[in-house]
Amino acid sequence: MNAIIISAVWGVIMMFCSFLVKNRGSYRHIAAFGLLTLLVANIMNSKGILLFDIDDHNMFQFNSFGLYFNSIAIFSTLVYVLLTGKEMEKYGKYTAEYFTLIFFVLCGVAVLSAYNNMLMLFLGIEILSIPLYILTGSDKKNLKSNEAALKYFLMGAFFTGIMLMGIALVYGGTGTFNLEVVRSTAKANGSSALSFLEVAGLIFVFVAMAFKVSAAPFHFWTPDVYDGAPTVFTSFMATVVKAAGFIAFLRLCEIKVIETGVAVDKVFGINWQLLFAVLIVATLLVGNITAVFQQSVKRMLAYSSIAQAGFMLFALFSLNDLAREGILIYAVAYSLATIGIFAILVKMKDFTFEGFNGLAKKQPVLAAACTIFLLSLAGIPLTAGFFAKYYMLASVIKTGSYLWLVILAVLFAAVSVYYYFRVIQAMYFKDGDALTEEVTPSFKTGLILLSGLIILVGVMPTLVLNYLYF
Amino acid sequence: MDITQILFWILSALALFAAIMVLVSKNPVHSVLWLIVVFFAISGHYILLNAQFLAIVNLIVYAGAIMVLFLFVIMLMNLNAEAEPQKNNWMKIIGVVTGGLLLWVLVSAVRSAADMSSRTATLKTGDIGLIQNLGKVLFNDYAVPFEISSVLFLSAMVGAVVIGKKD
Amino acid sequence: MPIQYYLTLSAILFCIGVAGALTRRNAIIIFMCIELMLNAVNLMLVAFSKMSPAVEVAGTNGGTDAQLFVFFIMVVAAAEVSVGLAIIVMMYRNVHSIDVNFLNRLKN
Amino acid sequence: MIPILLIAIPLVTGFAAFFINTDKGAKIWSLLASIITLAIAVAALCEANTSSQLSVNAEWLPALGAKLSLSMDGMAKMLCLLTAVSLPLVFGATYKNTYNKPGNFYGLMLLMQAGLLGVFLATDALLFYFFWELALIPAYFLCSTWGGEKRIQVTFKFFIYTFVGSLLLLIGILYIYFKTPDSSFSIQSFYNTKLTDGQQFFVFWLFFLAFAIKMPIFPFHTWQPDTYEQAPTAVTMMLSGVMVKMGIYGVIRWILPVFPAAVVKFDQLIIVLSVIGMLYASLIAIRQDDVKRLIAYSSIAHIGLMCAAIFSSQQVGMEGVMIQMFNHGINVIGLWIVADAIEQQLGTRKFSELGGLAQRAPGLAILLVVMILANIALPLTNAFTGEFLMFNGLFNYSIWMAFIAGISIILAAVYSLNMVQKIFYGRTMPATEYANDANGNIQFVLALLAVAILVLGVYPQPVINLTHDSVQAVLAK
Amino acid sequence: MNELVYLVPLFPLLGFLINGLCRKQLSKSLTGIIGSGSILVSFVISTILFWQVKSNGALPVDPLFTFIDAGSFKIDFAFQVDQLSCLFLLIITGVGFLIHVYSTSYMHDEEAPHFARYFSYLNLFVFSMLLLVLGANFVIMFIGWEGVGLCSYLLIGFWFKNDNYNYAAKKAFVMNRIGDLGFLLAIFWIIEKFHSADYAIVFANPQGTLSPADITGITLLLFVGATGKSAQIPLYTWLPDAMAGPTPVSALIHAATMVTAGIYMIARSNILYTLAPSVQAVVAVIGLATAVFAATIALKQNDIKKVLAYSTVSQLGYMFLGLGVGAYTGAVFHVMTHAFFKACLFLGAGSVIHAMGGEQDMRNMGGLKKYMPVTQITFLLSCFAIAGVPPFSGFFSKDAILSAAMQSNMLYYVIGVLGALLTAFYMFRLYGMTFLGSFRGTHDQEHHLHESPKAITIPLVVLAALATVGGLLGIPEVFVKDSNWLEKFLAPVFAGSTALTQAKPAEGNSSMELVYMFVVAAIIVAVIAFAWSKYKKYEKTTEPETGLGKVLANKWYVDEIYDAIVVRPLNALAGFLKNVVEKSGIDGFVNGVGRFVQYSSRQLRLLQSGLAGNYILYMVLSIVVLFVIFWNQTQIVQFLENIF
Repeated sequence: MNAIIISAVWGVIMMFCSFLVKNRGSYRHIAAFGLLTLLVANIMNSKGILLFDIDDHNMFQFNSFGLYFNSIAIFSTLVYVLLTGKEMEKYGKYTAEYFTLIFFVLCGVAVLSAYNNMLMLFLGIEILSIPLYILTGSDKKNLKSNEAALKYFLMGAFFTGIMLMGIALVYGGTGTFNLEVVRSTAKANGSSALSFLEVAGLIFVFVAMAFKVSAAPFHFWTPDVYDGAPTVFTSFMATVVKAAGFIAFLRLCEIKVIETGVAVDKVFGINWQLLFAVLIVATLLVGNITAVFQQSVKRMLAYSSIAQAGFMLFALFSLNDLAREGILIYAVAYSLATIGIFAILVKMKDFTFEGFNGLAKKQPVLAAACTIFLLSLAGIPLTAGFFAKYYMLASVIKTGSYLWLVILAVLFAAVSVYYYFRVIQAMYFKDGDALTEEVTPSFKTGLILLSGLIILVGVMPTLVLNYLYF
Repeated sequence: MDITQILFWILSALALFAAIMVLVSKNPVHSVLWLIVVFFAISGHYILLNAQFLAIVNLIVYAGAIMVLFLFVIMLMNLNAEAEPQKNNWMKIIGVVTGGLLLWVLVSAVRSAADMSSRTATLKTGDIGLIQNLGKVLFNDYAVPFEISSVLFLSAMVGAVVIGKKD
Repeated sequence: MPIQYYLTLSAILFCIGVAGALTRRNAIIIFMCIELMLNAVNLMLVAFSKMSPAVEVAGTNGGTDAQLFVFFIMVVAAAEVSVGLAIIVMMYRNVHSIDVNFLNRLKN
Repeated sequence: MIPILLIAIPLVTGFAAFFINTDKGAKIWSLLASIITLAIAVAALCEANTSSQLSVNAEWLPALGAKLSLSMDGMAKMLCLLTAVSLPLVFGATYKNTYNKPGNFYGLMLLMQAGLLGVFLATDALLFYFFWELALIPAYFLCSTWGGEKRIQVTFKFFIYTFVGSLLLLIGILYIYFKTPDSSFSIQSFYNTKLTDGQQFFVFWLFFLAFAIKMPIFPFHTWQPDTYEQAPTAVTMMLSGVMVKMGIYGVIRWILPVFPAAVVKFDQLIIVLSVIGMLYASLIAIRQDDVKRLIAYSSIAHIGLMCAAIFSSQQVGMEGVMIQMFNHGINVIGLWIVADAIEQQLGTRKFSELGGLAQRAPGLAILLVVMILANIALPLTNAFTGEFLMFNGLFNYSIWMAFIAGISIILAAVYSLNMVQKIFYGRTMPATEYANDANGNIQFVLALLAVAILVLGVYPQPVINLTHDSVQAVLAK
Repeated sequence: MNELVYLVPLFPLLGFLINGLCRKQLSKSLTGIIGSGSILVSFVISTILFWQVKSNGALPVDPLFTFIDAGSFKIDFAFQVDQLSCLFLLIITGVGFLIHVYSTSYMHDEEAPHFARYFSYLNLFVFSMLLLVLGANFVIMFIGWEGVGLCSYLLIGFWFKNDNYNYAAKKAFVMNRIGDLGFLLAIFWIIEKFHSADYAIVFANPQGTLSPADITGITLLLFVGATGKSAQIPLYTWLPDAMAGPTPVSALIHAATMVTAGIYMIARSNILYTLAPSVQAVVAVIGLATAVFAATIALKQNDIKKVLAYSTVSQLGYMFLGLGVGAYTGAVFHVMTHAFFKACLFLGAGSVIHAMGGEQDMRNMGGLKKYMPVTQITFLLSCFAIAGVPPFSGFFSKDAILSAAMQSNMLYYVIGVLGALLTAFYMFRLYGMTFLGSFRGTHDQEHHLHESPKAITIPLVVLAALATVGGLLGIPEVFVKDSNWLEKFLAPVFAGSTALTQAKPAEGNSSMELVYMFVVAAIIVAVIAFAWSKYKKYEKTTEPETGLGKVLANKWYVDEIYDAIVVRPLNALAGFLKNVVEKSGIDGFVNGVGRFVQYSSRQLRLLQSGLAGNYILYMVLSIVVLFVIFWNQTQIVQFLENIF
């Protein structure tokens, strides 16, 4: 609860800053400070110290997992703000408002990491999405930004409708919006255990969630929106928001899939795994294959984020302890690496692969850091990305079935190496003068620290995970 | 076949007809008007179902506020039948067919839900739709979501300003 | 009145909305169709709220929460509309068109 | 303790080397580092296999059941020695070559050595996988930064090819990991895991593909000639001298004991593949016009023999493989040194542009002849013992396989002598008209190698004894 | 006293090392002294050993060190000196020494480093040859076996500037390798059965361990090895080309010693062959065929060394015939005598070539009798020896073989005799064309025709003497009772075989044998007379050979045939693999995967049309599809399980 309230409040504070504080440069410091407090508050929450005594009437179900993810999300946002917060000042004069919206998004993230009721899921998703529509369109004079915002908004609204239809059907089937359905008479006498309405509804809800985490075939908005949105906001969308979507999705599945599966697999023989297998295959295919041919690094990263989503879906597929841990590691590894890459990308004058030619000569630090981030995304050992993928594969192999899925995933991972390494080749082995904006030493230090963190997690993933069990 | 059933059929027919008209009418303004008709029909259903509060809110918020907002925008852009962009017929047919497929999916889902066949929606009776009941629940159990939705509104407000404001 | 009538009705309305979103290019009309979908959902929820015999589950307040959910849906819809129309207007300012296919720079 | 040092020293010195800018400094630094590593590897030889100095067992990821466990048995000692020996030789022989960004070059070389040593030392599957990749990454950067003109595509193909293999390996490791009774990655629990035949047949291939690509076994070999041709020769020496041993080592250490049933089931197939590969590579080598490609293909042929010998799973053959891993390492490094000397001096590797070099560079000629004789496994050169034992094992497995594989001995003579003749004999060509003998370093290193070749050829027993225990251990399973 | 054994090969090795490493520093004379001296020393030691053996039988074997101990078997680096090996020791070191001496003069025109290189190679050869004959097990023999192959390669290609020489050298090495493969497989087979390769163990009681099939296989494979090394059909073609090397090399390696390694090997493993009569028959037939075949070719060669080369092949054929019919002593005997007279012939030819300034074509010679008498005399004696004129050595050795052949199969005998006649003819054709008649060369050639220096003539004289009297070591039983010293001397080596073949009466109808012997001798003399008279007045003719002559002059086109059926197809195959299978096939597939990915990427991205309407359409459709999948999931899962 701490995080939800404080993020909302701090959002309001930022709002007031927009006319109380004249110096636009200081906004991001205030925001950073706010994020720190948020982080502290959230950690206090996970240690059981509640700042606010509120009876949420079982709307929320705070557990260490959700709270821990929340801290991760806040931390990533902090890193994000510190590395690229400055860039926001490029887009109009509404810097403070942007921070406001980011805080609201974090509020949505906090909701999604703890919701226990379809209504909260719905609200959380909306609180997550609406600010993003705006951030996407924040570069108002830029037609690409407009287009992205429009597409994002229309499709987002459409899938809000789909999700609501799903929720309605689930309600029809269960008579409640709570996630845990206390099936009083249900479990006893088989078939009445759950109505097919609930199953159908769940499919709709899953589809809507799949849309939010940009899993194929509901990914179509992703490349265009990520490409059109101002790069600095793309970075945020692609990392924190997407991870939050996965946490919400995972929470939904852990409760719904498991109980419905258990309740009725004799009755309908429900096999949610098949559904997710389809999503995974489609996502990996689209993400990896399409990324191969991209000419713009930014768009390539958009597709790569789809591909990564394909890997994260494994957690929903296998739904075991490894999956839970894995999605956390994945959130850390993927978010940090992507934030880092985008931080470098916004410094580039030219977003095409050629734009990176010879970066290693002009900006060795940037190139080295970028390489580490890319290696992490590609899942090379000694980087966090390896353990992210490791956990995902392990969770599936542990279930013992669908090994072909793992092999397929691995082959696609090899494909992903193709497009990640194109950047490395451009930076190191091709000649050219990569044009960058001026790079401050502090920025470089930030990058170095970030890459150090990634390698540390890559060697000692347990450092991240152990907190989960405090 | 008592009056409520007749009303049900009439309202349903109206709602469907109006909804279809929303699609087919060339002029955006007409679409808006037809949509309002749909909302009225649905509000009628609410009343049939004895959900007066929602019926009123539906009229005030949707028909009253939202649709008017739509009208403003359309007027402001003075869109009309001529300016209306048209998809080629193939796309239209495909769109309709796809909608039909989704309908098929939904209906078959509904029909395969065996436990629904025996159930009915009670009309005219029941007081859960009354404002005091709703209010009680809203401000006890649903206080938190209610507050949180304020965040939603704030962000929407900020957004509207950021996006809409000329600079 | 059998509940399935209501379900079917709202399903049809929902799909009309979907079909509208698919067949029109005018952003505002598409948006309106989405509103139509939401209303279909509302109708379904209200119908469920009055369903008898209700699906008996512990710890809920009969049909009330369904109707409150409808209320929240309307709230959110209102918020979305404000943002959505703002975006559409912004786009109209830039390109003097609200054809969703007019802007097509982002592809492949 | 020793294993830690073996890995740590190249690792640390390697990273340090990145910050050295002067050519000379980097060379001296890395040469010293590699010599220290060599000293430690030699020290390891003196330790008894049971010595506690030779094994390290520390916690790493308790949650995953992965330990930081390294240990050296005979085979590991031998391969570590090879790895440690080869780097000083390479540095010495290419001492005169200059690279831009020397610090990075030598740093990456040392890192690669660290990875290779790790692979040979790790007795924890996850750790093994880590080093497996760690050895690959520096190789990638080395090849595509300092390689020939087609370096980027070629190296990239090499990288992706091997990467696919290693990912499959990862799946296999995980699969067994979940089958292990104590869900741990330690090699012992891998050995103790009882897999059903069905599981073995499936996972076996996941492992074998990874190793087969690395070795490489026909038909997964096509990355190799291109890579060897394009890579800077110093790197090629490490690749063909040491890195291919990773695959063989993997098969011996990780496949034979873990999948006995699968080995029995598939040995026929794999031996046939290897033998085909031998003849295929030898035939292609006959028609090569490029020194480097010729050596590459001849190396493929030799590796094929080793793989066949392994899967004939005869003690004799296994002994042969052990000794041959070492011998092939130093022989092929010698060949590459000669190739490099020629290319550095004359700027061409084409036979059609070479000839008559024996008159201009008699020293190089004689040393090359020694290398070539080792390459065709002439008695009293080191390779003879290995190939003799391997063929013997193959013969015990099947006389016909031995016969067909034996044809490659003849072909080997053909292409090896072709090489000598086209480079050194006959009349001088424009390219070789004013050539002079190879510089001192090269001749010195080659002389060292030649001595080693002859000594090991006359008295191979020490190496056999060194690896005897490993062979017993493997065959016991 | 046994350490002497190790000294025998040690000295040539030292000579090799010294000459090889200090080739830049040493002066020619010093090199020559070191080279020949080392051989001389080991010759002396060999004689000592010989007397030891002669007095008190074979010396005991004690290993120097363990060469390979692969657990399942153990191979020692051990030497064995018995009657057979010490006989070979004498031949190798003795003839070797003479040829070294000869070389010091013959190779004198080379500049110092190459001169030293030559001698180091030569010493290395002697070293390997000694290993071959001294080895106490097959592996050591194989080491020497390959070693001599290497040296012959190096020496044939000694003048490496000339590419044809290099090709000849390569051809020799590769063809030897083909044989070596057989030898190697035989060794594996033996090791598999005996878990050892020691003669002592293998020959102790082979029939106990080996099945008849094993014996047949092993002996056949060994024989394949022999055909390679000893230039028998089908692997003989390298030997004539090997004449590219310096003439002393041809004398030492390609006449006296190396090529007889095959005979040594089979004689060494005689017991196995005696146990495999079928293989013996093969050996005999091949040997006989080679003898006659090569002889026919020799009839029409004009290159003096080529003639000698083919005669060598043919004589080796006789030796194999001997082995084939079980006359092991005869074969070894012929090896010895052949070493004498063939070495002498080659050296004589060398001296002629030396005098003619490198000219090797006999058509440009003639009448050299008066210019170089010593050479001529020694040459003539050797010719008589090789032709088998009594009482020259060749007569006895060849007779030993032929009489054994007669006892085993009359047909062998007849054909063998025919070969002998051919031998007599072409040898005296050679002699006549070279030394008789009038000189047919150019004037300046004639101008500096001269007798060769002492270093060349002395070895000639010595060898000629040996060739003349050498036969007395093995006078057949039919003349004088137990006069055959060699037979008795070698008896222990072949004891096993003789024990097995007691059935045959040692001397059948000796009177018949005598008659045959002298009839043949008479015919041979007649042939010699004919050839003499025919080629005394030989005139250079320009019209090309025709009919059979042409075929013979072209060596029955064997090289061409091999080229057509082996070499070219192999090259074509290699080219096909390199350019088609490798490039387009395997690598093509690998790259094809990559290209396929890029292609599908190019196609797949078209889905991203940029039109929001289409996006929504796709997504709604996929919702429907998901539902359909969901409803039919049971079937689908079934299907998947069937696939994977």
